Amino acid sequence: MLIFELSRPGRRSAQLAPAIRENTDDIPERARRVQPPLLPEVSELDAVRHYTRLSQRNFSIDTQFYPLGSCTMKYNPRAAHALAMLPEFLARHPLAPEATGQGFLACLHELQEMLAEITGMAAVSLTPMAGAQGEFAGVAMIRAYHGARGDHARNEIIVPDAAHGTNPASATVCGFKVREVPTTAEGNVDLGALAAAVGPQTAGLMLTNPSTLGVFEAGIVEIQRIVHAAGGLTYYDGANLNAILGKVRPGDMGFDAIHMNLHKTFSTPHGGGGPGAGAVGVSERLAAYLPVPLLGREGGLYRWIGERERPQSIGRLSAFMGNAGVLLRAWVYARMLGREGMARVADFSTLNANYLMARLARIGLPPFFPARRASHEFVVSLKPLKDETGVSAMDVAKCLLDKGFHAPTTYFPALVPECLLIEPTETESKQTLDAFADALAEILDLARRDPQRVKGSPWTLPVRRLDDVRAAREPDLAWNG
Amino acid sequence: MLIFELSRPGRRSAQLAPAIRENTDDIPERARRVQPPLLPEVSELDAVRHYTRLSQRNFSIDTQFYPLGSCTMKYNPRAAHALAMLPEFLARHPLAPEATGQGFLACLHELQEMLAEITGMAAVSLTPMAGAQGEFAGVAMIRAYHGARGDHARNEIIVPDAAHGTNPASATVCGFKVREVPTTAEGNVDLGALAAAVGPQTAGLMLTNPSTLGVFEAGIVEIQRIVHAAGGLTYYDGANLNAILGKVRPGDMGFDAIHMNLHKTFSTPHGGGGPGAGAVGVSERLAAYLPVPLLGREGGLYRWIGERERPQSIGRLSAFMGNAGVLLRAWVYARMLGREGMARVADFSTLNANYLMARLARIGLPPFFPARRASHEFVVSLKPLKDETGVSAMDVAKCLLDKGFHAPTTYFPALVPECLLIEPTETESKQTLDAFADALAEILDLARRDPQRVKGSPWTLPVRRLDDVRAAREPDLAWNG
Amino acid sequence: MSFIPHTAADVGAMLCEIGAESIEALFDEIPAGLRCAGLERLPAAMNEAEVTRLMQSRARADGLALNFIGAGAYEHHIPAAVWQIAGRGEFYTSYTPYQAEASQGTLQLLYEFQSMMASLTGMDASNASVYDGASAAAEAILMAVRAKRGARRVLIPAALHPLYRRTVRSIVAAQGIELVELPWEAASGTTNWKAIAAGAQEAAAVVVAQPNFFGVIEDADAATDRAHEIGALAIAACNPLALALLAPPGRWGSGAGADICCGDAQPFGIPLSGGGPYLGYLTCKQPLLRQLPGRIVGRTVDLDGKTGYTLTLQAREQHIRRAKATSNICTNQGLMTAAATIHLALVGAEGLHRIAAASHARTRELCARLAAIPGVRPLFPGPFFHERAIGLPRPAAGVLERMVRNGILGGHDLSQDYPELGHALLVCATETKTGADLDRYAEALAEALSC
Amino acid sequence: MSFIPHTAADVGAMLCEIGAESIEALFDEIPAGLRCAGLERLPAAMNEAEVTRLMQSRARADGLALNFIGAGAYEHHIPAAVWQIAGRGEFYTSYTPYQAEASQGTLQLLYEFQSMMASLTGMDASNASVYDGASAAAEAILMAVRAKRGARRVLIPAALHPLYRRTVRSIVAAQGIELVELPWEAASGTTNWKAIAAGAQEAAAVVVAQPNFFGVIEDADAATDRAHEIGALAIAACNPLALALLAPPGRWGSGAGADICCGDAQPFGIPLSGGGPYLGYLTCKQPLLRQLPGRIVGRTVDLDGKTGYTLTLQAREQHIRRAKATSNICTNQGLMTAAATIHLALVGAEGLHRIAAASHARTRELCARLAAIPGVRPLFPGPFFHERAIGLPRPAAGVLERMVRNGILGGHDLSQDYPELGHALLVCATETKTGADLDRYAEALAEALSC
Ligand SMILES: Cc1ncc(COP(=O)(O)O)c(C=O)c1O
Ligand SMILES: Cc1ncc(COP(=O)(O)O)c(C=O)c1O
Repeated sequence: MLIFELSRPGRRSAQLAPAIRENTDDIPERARRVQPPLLPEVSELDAVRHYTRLSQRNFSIDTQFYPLGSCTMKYNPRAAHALAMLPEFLARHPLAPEATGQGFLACLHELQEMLAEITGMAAVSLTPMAGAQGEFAGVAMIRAYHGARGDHARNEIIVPDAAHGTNPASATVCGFKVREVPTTAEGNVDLGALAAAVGPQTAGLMLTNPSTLGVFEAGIVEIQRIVHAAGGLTYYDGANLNAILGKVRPGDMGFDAIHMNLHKTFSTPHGGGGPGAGAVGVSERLAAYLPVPLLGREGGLYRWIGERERPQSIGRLSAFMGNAGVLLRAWVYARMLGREGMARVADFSTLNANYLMARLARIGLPPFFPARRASHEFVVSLKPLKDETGVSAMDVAKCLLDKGFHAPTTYFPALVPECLLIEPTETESKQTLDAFADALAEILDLARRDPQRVKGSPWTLPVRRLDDVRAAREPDLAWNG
Repeated sequence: MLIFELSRPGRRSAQLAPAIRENTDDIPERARRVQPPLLPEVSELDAVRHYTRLSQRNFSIDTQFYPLGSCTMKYNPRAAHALAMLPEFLARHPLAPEATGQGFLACLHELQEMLAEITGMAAVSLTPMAGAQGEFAGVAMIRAYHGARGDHARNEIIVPDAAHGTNPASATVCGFKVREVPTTAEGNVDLGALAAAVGPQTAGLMLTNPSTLGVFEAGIVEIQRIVHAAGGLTYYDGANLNAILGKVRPGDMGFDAIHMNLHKTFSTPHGGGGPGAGAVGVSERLAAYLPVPLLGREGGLYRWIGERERPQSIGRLSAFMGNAGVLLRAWVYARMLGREGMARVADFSTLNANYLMARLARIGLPPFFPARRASHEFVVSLKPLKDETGVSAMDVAKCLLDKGFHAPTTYFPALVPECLLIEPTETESKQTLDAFADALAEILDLARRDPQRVKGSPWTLPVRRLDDVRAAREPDLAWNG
Repeated sequence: MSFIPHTAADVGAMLCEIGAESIEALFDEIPAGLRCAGLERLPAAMNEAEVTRLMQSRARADGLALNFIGAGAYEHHIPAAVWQIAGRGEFYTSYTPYQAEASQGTLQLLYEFQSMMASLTGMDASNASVYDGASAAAEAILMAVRAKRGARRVLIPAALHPLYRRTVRSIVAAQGIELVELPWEAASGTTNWKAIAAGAQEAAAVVVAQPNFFGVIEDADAATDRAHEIGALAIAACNPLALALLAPPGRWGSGAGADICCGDAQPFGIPLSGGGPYLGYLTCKQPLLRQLPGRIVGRTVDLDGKTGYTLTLQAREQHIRRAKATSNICTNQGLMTAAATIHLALVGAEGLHRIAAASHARTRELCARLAAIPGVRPLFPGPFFHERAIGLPRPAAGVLERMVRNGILGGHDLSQDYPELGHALLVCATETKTGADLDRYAEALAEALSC
Repeated sequence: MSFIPHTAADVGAMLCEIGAESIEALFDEIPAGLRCAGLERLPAAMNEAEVTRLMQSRARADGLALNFIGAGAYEHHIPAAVWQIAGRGEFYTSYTPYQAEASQGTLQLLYEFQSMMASLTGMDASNASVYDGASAAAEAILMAVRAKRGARRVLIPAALHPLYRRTVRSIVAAQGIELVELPWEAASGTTNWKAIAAGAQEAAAVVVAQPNFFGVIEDADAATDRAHEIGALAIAACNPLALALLAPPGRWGSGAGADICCGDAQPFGIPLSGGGPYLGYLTCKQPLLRQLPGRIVGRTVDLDGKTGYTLTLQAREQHIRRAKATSNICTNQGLMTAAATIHLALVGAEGLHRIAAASHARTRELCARLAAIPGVRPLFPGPFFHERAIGLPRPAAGVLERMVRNGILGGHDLSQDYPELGHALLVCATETKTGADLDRYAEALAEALSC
């Protein structure tokens, strides 16, 4: 039932209304609203009960194993939530004088510095509000760099075909043409094709490493050499940073820019679709272009650095300071892990992925790249199963839901047919991975014995499979009474 | 699965352990523990996931209509929780100097005064930790009163047979003999029997009003006259205060003592079985005996008043100050309702009960006392249904669970056969009551069409009906590996 | 302290299953020369108790001042229920609802959010959020430019929030979009829409801020009509709380109303939190639906005909359309959407109206008190909503600094972005302020001016 | 503001269904003469924002001092997860689990709690909580008296918490139980159990506080043996955190161990909160099971043979046995049980050990610092757990008052309850204190003594 269907005209939550006399006679008639908006009229209990019950209709990390590849669904520490919600932090107005928020700013500044150390970059800006905005900032800085050198012909960004959709989309939003390069059978960027693709029109390349195929890019040095030699810059999509924390640093490897998904690697919550935080780091040569505001420290005082002091900046990407509250959570996480804990993340997320990969191989689900190590995630293809039984990757995914596991990412990366991209993360135990592998084994077995049963799943959730075609053909996007 | 079954030797939540070097060599060997306790060894995620999932296996006010008679399951304001959990209040040590906690104490003192006004009693003590402890305090004061007068022969407390079990139990714990008086067919105390029961041995009478049968005690004036005339005192079980807030005051009616269940009437949470708060109020003649500590105010400062200043007190019922955090929540509730809101509680809880009673009568479930108004709750008997179909009150209760409603109180009061005691509370809407009545109508219908279906319920919950006999015969009360 | 559950026995068994010697061996595909030494400059780990104590002491040092700053981020009472529910693990720790059957909670909530925002703004459709109000404005402009193929000029009022203008510029600049600023009139603080020149005929859109940055209520009808007259789309940029009192953009003007509405729904249960996360919203009329960026939830049915909710119209999005998507947005502000939806459900239409009206009343009362202070005067006479530009007899910066010493955040200094205003302050009193607070403000301001 | 959802239309329809004229008419059974005028002396209603602001300002005024008071209520770090989970509506707003099938969450949690407490105390069974530690001690004594039919004398150490002794007295007095106090030895601060006289032969029980109120570790083996020698039951009263380091009561002595264990599990994730709600616990050996008061959860199976949990052995309880019940307790401390269970699961056996050991270490370190202050000395030389009685050269009350001015709660003044100790303070440093905190304490104490 929708909250609107619980509504009754005149129902009120009087305790939530201010006790201040209305006084709007100065607002001219013609500017006023006539018809009140269609908001539900419910009691506080109605609302609490409705949304509490709705929440129970979700899978989440707190309730299920959630091995969604590329998404790093690890435990979100409750302490980070509690501390970011301290009343003084919640009440901080973004335009309040810096002197009144040194505690808040200290956290952000420390985070900025820690991220520089972790990525090996020369400087970091915290403002991008998610990975895609970080990417945008990165390519905008590449654009600014070439522009500042008068190199206006560089209008192409190279993107491997395995890249996440935001990579090409960000390049386009930033006014670039996108050129795709293919992937080899081993899961690496095709170096020959890349060499053929670069030229005076090349502004840069966006590389995800470990790639979305779950493997460490074998040609990572050569790729950069090729792009740099052609006069382009290199961008590192750091969404998969979880796999390399404390092992390799994109800055050390020569990358010019990187974004991080703090809502993945730094365990801030996904919240059903955000908010995220997509801090960007850059090499010296791009530092002048970083988006503002940056955090500076002077004479022991933290302060914002804006457009005035950074005239070459690509500018501002949000009205205030990005998703500051998310950054506080990332700070808590980084401080709790510290130098010792950071490398353990890569160790154990990699261990978990390789272990699960081995377990699945044993039940007849070999990895798509059998010769490769998994990074923190890996791809399997259900093409053989589909050919044999008609049961698709989507069917298996839905059947997993019935078994109490969230499904892995399906059909991404698109170049692997019928694929599942599986990322267990370091916070899950061997016992959970075993249970997941056992469930998959049961499903494979069921697919052979009774494929219709699998194809009909899920059976145990609040709804069965939804009519997506109808949803798109006859869009019903808002309740209107 | 039990949390212990998730445990693996050596699993740790390092972030929760103090980083302080152990230093216990001063504790003699023989006093030390050898075998560590059987506590689960799990990760923070394991624990969060386990208890989050367990929580989902509960019905609660926040998720279901919960018309449990005598329990006043109304909406527990979230604001009360948030405010009682302010860090300064949580950190307050009970033995810290009063000067450092004037804010906390101001709330408690205001609550103490508000409760006196609401009940019409001369003085109030907040210390009892639940209704039963309030009852104990009440009868202990009655004992002290007679004792102080040298009236040692008064060793009997009279309790109507409809009373809640805690009434006779509290009297017994306090060293009294309990004498029961019967209830008339109209649901009132049998005045003749009462008159016959009183005598020089009568210390007092405990009366619940509105009674547990959901009706206002018709002889309330006469009852007191009889008991007082015999030299006894009268105790008012205020668990049902919700029905009379702002309508009548036990103090005005002449009662000598009362306890309130703040976890009912003042909407503090039940928490799956507590904590409660059972403040007691008394008339002038019992004021000297109130349990300590009391809160005093002097020169604008709040301070504790203890045994020293109250030498006749029945003493202390808890180490410190009762369930102080519950009292803060009750204070928030009382302040939000204020004088206007308090009487509305009685109005609407009574309206809801009478409405639901009328609705149920219409579907063939007449009230057990057809000639009476419901107070905030009412009783129906399923005896006719049982005779007709074999379906019992318990069966109907379990079937309600399948329909997404918590069951009313069953088989209490014991003197009504196959009864349900139904208390909707004022925070539920007409729509919810209608849905509940419709569900009951469906169940009655089903009971006639397919009684086995009802008797087998619940069908949709995590477990079906449990083997209580086995639970009691072969008690399995603790996991031990 | 990496929240890792592995026991030594687990690690041994896992390596054995993998057939690897050590965890280190799992990294053998990384070229040795690339390996870094460690993260030596990171601080040492802190346990939860330590980080709690540090964070609490920082919070306490920051303190809580009496806040009269608005300027795009507003302090309102947030009902306790909002975050107690939004913070539940099932909302807090779930991903974007890709698996619809396992995400009906989030999906239905988003559908409810879309419904609420569409109705509030008078539009046909809403997405499930973009980042913040400023990026929402940029997305709105990109929508208009895509819809009006060819036209790459957009008219923006100078009385739109300066930080919004700068953000828009950063985001749309690379696409060769020309942003033309419409001046405001010194006397009224409003934009003269009728004066939009014929040369602007090729504009794809006209942005209308309602209320504008000075809190002043614009003639949104004239703006919308003029936009449509010159063949441009009308984009409304609104504090959605104002729309509890003011005409919804979808009804502006004499025709079909504004075409797109954008802004920040932060006033709906979302804490100030130093600048974010907030809640960019974006709604539009039916013909623009396929230009709308971001997640959109649709109501549909399942195999048994039962109602359910799912992400829809995904063919617009980056994960399907890649370089041709309507936007690069992927992760958005999901949890903030949950908070805003719960907030709107709790307060309802009447509650929202009362919050808006009370905030407005408080700012009026504050202005009345300020009238008594010599040299202090409202800069614009016209109607406003809950925020006002105030002229001072001396530089705002110093005045604000002195007020901070009295524990008061006195407003936002306008002279940086609008030097033409002289010594000026933007001040906002919401329903959170009592009469006594207003008195305190007036006294502190008088004192700051007198010393 | 009574959280009432009724619209005027609802009320009309409902009265019509009832056949009543007005809501007022529903009260027509109340004798008119009894009706009260209203509750005029109550304050007016406040909305949520108002009450929030008032409460926050009171909290802020109370402030947060550096706390070194223990004396039965202990400050420990509470993991953030504890209350974020315990505060979930499904735990927070459910009733006592009468309908087992709809309460498996609470029931299983209680079963886990019972298991943890039984193991920690070395007992066979635990109930699901009583009110607090003091009332738990009273219930334990009543259990023993019921078990030892006829014997109504109970020996209690004077070194048991004075407030526990007073509470016990209030509760058991009416049942004619004689409480005899066992003195402690001035030199050691321990109780001389061997000296328990032959005249005590008729005692139903001997209570053993471990550690005792002075923080001193008693010879619990001797106490238990002596209790059993004189035919009495041995009742342990323990801070359960201490049992992470100290021998569990179930193993005390040379025989079968203590018979009952009681105390307060407040140190397990439960905030100080001005004195409550805390968590009385009560565990016992098998033979006493049917004397155990309160809720008890048992594991059983459902109709399909599936494991489930249910309230059991209810024939002991007031709602079944009424006047003959083992206790009058009904509502207990359910939510605190949830918090403690989650807390124990989070920290585990090793974590609990480390918290206990760290608290002990901190108090040792504090004492080492205090040794340097002239006239300050520990009163008892023997082994202790995380709390110590300290002698001062001048009255504790004044010293504490001066320390408060430095933001430090310096301990509990012992001279009220134990004047024989002279100027004495009970001081406790838990794992929440840093070395710098201990320095601050020592400085503040030295300063308070010097002025
Ligand atoms: C590899 C990769 N790149 C980029 C992104 C985009 O990040 P965001 O969703 O935060 O915009 C994602 C996240 O989905 C990703 O997995
Ligand atoms: C009528 C009545 N009296 C007394 C009590 C006992 O209150 P408590 O459970 O708080 O001890 C109750 C509660 O169950 C009750 O309903």
